Amino acid sequence: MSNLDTLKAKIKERLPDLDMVVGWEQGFDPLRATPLFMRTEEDVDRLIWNPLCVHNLATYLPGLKGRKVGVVVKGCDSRSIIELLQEKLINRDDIVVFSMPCEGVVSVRKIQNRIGSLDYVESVEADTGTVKVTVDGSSQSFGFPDVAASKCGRCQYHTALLSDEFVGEPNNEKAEDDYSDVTSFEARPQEERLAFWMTEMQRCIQCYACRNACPLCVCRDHCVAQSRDPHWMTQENSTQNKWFFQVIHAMHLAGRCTECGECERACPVGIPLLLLKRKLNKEIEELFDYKAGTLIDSTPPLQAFKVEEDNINERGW
Amino acid sequence: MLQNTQTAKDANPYLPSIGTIVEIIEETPNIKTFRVVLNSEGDMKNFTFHPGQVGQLSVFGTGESTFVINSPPTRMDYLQFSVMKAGEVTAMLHTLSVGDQIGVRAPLGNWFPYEELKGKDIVFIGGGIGMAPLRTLLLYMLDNRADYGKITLLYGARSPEDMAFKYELPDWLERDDMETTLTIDAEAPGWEHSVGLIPNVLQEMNPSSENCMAITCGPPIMIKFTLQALAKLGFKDDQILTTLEKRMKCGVGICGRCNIGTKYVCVDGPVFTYAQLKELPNEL
Amino acid sequence: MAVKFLAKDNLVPWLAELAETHRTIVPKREGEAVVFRPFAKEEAPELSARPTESPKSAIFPQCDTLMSFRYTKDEEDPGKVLLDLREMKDESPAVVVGCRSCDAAGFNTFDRVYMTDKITDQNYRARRENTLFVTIICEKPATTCFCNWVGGSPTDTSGADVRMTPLEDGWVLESITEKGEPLLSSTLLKDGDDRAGDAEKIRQQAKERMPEAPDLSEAPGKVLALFENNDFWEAESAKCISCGACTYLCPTCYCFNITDESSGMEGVRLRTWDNCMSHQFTMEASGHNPRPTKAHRLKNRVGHKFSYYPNIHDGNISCVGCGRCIKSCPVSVDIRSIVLHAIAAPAETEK
Amino acid sequence: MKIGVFVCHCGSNIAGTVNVGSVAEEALKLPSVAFASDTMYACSEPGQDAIIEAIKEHRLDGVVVASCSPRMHEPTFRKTVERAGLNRYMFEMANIREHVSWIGKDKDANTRKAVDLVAMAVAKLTQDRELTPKTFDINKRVLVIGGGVAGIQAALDCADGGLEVVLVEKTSSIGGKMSKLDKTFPTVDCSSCILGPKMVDVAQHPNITLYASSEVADVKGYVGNFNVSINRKATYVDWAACTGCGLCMEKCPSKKSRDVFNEEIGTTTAINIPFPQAIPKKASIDPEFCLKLTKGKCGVCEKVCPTNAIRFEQKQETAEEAVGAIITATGYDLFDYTRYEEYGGGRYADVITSLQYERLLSASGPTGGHIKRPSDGKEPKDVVFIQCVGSRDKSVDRPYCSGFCCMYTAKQAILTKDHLPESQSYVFYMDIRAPGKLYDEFTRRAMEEYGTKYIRGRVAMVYPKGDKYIVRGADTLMGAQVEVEADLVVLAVGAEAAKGAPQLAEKLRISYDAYGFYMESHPKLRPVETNTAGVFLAGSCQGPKDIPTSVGQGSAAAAKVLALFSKDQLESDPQVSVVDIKRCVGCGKCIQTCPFGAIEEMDFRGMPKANVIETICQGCGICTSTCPQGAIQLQHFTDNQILAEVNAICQQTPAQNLK
Amino acid sequence: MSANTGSELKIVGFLCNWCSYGGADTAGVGRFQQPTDLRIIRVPCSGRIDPLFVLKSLFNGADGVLVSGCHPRDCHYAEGNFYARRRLEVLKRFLPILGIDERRFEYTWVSASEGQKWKTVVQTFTERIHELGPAPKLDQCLMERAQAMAMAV
Repeated sequence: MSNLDTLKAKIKERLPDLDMVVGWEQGFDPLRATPLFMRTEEDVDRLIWNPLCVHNLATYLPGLKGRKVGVVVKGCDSRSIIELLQEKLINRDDIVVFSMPCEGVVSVRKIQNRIGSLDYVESVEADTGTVKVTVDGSSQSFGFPDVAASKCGRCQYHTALLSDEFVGEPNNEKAEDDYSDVTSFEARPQEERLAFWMTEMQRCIQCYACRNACPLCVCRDHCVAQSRDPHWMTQENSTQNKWFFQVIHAMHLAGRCTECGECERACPVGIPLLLLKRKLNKEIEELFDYKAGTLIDSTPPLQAFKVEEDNINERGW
Repeated sequence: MLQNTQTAKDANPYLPSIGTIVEIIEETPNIKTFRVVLNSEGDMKNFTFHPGQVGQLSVFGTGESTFVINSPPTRMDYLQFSVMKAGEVTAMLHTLSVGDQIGVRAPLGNWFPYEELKGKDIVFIGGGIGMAPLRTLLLYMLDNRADYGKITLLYGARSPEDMAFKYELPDWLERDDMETTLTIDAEAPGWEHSVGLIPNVLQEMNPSSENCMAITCGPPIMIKFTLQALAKLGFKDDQILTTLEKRMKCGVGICGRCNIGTKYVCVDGPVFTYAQLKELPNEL
Repeated sequence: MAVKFLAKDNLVPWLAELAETHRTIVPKREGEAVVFRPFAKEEAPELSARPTESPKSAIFPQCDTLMSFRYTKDEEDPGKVLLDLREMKDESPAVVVGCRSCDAAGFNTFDRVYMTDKITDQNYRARRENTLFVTIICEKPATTCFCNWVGGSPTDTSGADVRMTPLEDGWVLESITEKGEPLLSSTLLKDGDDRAGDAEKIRQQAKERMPEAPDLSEAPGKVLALFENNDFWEAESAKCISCGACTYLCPTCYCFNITDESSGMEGVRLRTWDNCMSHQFTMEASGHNPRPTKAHRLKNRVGHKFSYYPNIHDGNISCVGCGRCIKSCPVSVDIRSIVLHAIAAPAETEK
Repeated sequence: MKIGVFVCHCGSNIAGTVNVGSVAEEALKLPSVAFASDTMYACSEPGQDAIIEAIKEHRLDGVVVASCSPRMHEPTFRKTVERAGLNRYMFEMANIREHVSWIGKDKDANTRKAVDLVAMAVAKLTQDRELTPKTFDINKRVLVIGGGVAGIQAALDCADGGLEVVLVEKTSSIGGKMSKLDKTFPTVDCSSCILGPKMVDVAQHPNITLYASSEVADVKGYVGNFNVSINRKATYVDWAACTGCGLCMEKCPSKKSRDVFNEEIGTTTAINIPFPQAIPKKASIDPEFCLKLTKGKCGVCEKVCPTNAIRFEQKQETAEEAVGAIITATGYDLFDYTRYEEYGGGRYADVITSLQYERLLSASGPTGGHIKRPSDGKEPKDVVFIQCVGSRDKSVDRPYCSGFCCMYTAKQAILTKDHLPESQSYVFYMDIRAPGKLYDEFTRRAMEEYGTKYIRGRVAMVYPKGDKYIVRGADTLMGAQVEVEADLVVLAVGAEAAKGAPQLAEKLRISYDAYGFYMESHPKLRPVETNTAGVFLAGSCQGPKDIPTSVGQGSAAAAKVLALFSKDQLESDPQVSVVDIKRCVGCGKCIQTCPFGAIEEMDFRGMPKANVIETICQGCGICTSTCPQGAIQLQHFTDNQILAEVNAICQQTPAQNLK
Repeated sequence: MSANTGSELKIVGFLCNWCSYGGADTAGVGRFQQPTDLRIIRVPCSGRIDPLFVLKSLFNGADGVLVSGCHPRDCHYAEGNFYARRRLEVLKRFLPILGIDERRFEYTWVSASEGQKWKTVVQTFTERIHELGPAPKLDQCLMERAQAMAMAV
């Protein structure tokens, strides 16, 4: 029995006690997976687990608070669950976490950059060695690392940090994360950095997919982006206004973001939003030696303090 | 039926007329009534509307909100709107004073079928701020008294101080061409009228449904039980009229907010019979 | 009807000519997206990939100033404040070059609502009447395309003033409307009659490539019949994350919000795109929300496109089948399958 | 909304460097401003009347006064607008004096800045909402921290006023510094004769609960309802049983114990009652010197104690007291006299502090009131007093004047002559500070009647020569160097903040200055209040003070408490956080960060929501900046109110964004 | 709306009521002369200062933003400045990635008694901002420049 079959069996076993289990199934084309809400055994049969299962399904949990929900997670997704539990946004008793070791997922956008258009995908064979995509009758193969999501290259959590049903051998490899994406961007001249955001953000259509895909944007329905009290933002589509939202989003996630990258993946116009959050995570780690979503019993560092901070100079002038 | 300039084909449907507040009445701790005159004499003179139609009031810099025109078309010295403090626009309206300028986009929506009601007995049942839309029709009928049968008014509020239109109540109580009952939820010192929830008082009043139309407006919970009471009294669904309150923006059936299925409250409503409401999908 | 041929190399010069007299809007690659932007000589338009966004903003900008206002104080009595309103309309001539047939057809959905015999949205009308569309046909349907389900086709001309058909070495341009003809008067365009046949062949091929469309004639009734079936909508909307990617990329979604912004004594009244998938869309000041869950909201979106709108507007579905809502949805919600599920759903007993 | 703006000249304080008229003119152009004028003194009666009149005449809904700091006159003007029928929160101040006119001379720049500040205040006011205070019950008990003369006076006045008083004293007896003094200036009356009866009153007053050998460990709550934890240190004696007979002291074999009361000029026993008049007159054991506690042997006191009061196993205990107000009277400590190495304090036995000298003069002191040199017990002939040891000296970070040293030095010179008529006193001084009633006359008596030689100048060094000391210094009046041979050198050490004062301040949430002295609310108008409601100051904890001033402050603080408690209920500040129940998602981040435990989780139709307990909320607004969706807003400092101020200074107008 | 027409730059100050606002008052009472660029917004506590106020000011065209509160451990509300310290430090480190010069933002602790120190803070910060010059304004103009730049890169 393959791992996936074992997982399906486990889910079927637990399903009677649960309102639903969230996993993935094949979407509208061979490249696209889509979230699957399993309520019956037949639904479970549609479950897939492969490098196309890009979505962080923890995003659905706060919205399902109060119901008994099972969720299938990758290692990185489990951090979001931990963060949600830590912030008491979901109840541990109400969720059952299913997981298998993850060897990485693809970046659909990287594949698109390689093959131009994703309009005509006919078939996809993806494993952790190569990804073969057939488009319009012709096939192209890519080394998995070349089309894997960037987060997978620096993955430290192939194995879920929290799971109730784990199928397969845990993989405890840890890649280094040197934040080189952040440092190399910061090495660019200041005007260039500003110009970068101004041009990227101009493209923003204010759909707030970044926010709604984020497992930790729990204000969602009450977000300040659409409120007039407080009136942080206007409804104008000026670049300034749109960029300010991203800054709000990043600040609200400071010390809470688990870097699942859903904001960036969800963005229909491909704005590299994770960079802002990575920067904050880098600083948070340096200042407070803290990584969000790794410990249930801790407090996000900006909701806490130490009387004597280890790494903040008291700013005497 | 859409005959005024606001909705004519080449007019800008979003462009309000500018009006001046000529009088403010503090009705209750959270309701103020504004009497507004349009700045353009011509606009004011040509302004026509039907009882039950609404208008959008603008406080520029804050926004627009919808209110029923609660003065009757028979008294055109000013247009009257009663505003209960709830959101940003209503809060801002409450800070205005006499002489301040506001935007008026009116009339919008449909109206009470006052022509069809001729010759019938009428029972008005209003709760709280829900008295406002009834007032316009009531005054219209009083101004055309001969056209209508027996007029009965039941007006209820939580407490005496929550009663709006206090200055008119004595007149309504005294008139012998209408019957007025006032009620509050619980006993209060100095209160000489009925005490009890509107549906209960209505049951006690026991109006005849024969050739009668019930017109009701008020908070959702009151409406729910009033409809039940009316049914018990023998009122059929098409003998009951009500007017809906819904979040509106454009007021002209475009912006997509106030529709219940295929019906847009801002153009197909706000006045519906209970029979019509029952036909609509359940999304109130 | 004029038929012209535009050689590949002449595309940019031709657009430059158009730009002298029109706001010329073309699809452009920006980062990983293809978006509609004013034409600039330095950048070639992106005509082969399907644009990420629809050209909706050419006529219906994401943020439009309906009017500006200014308060002035009475010199004698500064407590007395006068109000001055100014309408804002943009009537400058514009042309959108390189959008797809379905994109241009999307404005027909708008027209039925924004320019009726009763009211006219003046801001919309000003741009609509002054904007021309040069559409480009789709040679091959994407996996998300379904224009032929909703009365369109890859070569449809219902929203076009000029139609472009790509050939190896250029494009065949045909004027569809009278207003489109002047666009073809440029000397950069050669007579295209000799290439018309090639173009027609390609168009024929394009149509043939469309998979067979299901019959949606039952959709309006079926979707409405499911109104009270909350389980259906909850299941269909389970994976929806209530963002606005679908509505903001959609060529036919026309809902909006109106808000005021001011600074000091002056300000503007803005009309901005709004999104029926958002909780705040129908939220009332009292806190009551008639569409409190995403199931209610998705029902409204699908219902509006495939039922309410066609019920009011002679059966016209307010969807052009461009597939953007499927392709760009972060969780791949597929409106096609929702509609098909609705049609297939067992009839409800009377409510 | 109609706003009135009043721009104050403050005489020439503002008008001197700000064009007040044009500020008012510009203000009139601002949105919602219906009236603007300049006024000579906005806070004066005619100034306030003019504001009231304008509110009525122009039907103003809110008022901005551009004048001094709101920390000065906000309460004044709030009352003014209230008298005119407005809500007191429909008022804003623009600080154009402390923040503008006093800190810049460029009139144009100042005027521009003043205009901006007014614009900000107006913008905020347009967002202001009427707020109404709620009332809550208060606990009419008062805690007095420190049993020196200021604390004693405060405790007695409160107790006489009918309040229950909890008096906490760190040492084993109340009395403080004054109890160590022999005589007091300028009357030269016996210190213990005037203080003693007051101490006895404390002991006997039915309304006073005294905790000696105790310290405040923690303070929770807010004005009207503080909860105080008090650490009761182990004294190893059951004070309920101890009668203060002193038998244990007689028998205790450890006779070389540290005598703190006598400033270590002598020694005492390990079990001791610090001085005969001590209140409470109870023995306590110094565990550092007790043989039983250090070595496990002895226990003599246990055997001799007639009431079996000795408890070697005693541990520190904690007591809890609920009070409604707190008076802090923690006094001062002395500057460390060894820091001036050139004077030899600590190295030379006969270089002593003024307080040690005070103990030598005292009849109850270790020498029985005979002046004897510590080194050899001889009577000194030449006594040199050096003033300003640890006062008015930046080099030791004590730039302030301790205030009372000039006077006690004069007193000690007089007493020296009284005790030893043959002696000669010399005083090295910088300036003589004698501004009190009969003070200057007193120093003159020291010079003129008692022949004390005053030498104006700093002492450079003190060094021994034989059994004498050479005091070398400058006589700046003579312009010469002088050397004086002395038998005894007395250093007039200055006052510094009591040890542990900053730690206590943190518990009380009051502020203190760079030297550890507590900050009063206003240096002139609110000298015994702090910025924390319900916490008052008395005596030297606020800054060095002499006895009459300390006593005066003790009474003043008591009067403040009595006034506070004259009502049965207090009004809570309505500037508290309010939860928008519709927007709260119940994540509890506000609950987590609130320093006061003022937010609780509540159930709202099955959903968890935050709920603010108004009387506990102190209005810091940490919750507001923590809540990501802005669902909890600190009233009067809401996001929109602060944003309005930001936008008033910098905002891109919507028109700028029009394409 | 600012009537700022001199050589001043726009500097926004957020000061806690109890310490730093008092310190600024003390500086005034002491007549310690200071540059005139700063506009102070009074808040109850540095813990009330959402870093977004700082960002909003910078986005809105402030050339510099100065935040000041009670010294750590001296907060009138016991803990406000501890939270502020963390949030403001994170904010300061966040600015570079946005392309905003982090020197345009500073936070400091000044007590009510430190009038002289307040003067020094204002002077130092104002001088720094003048050295940096006016901040780039996030308007249409900048957008066009940014696009030209992005194309060149």
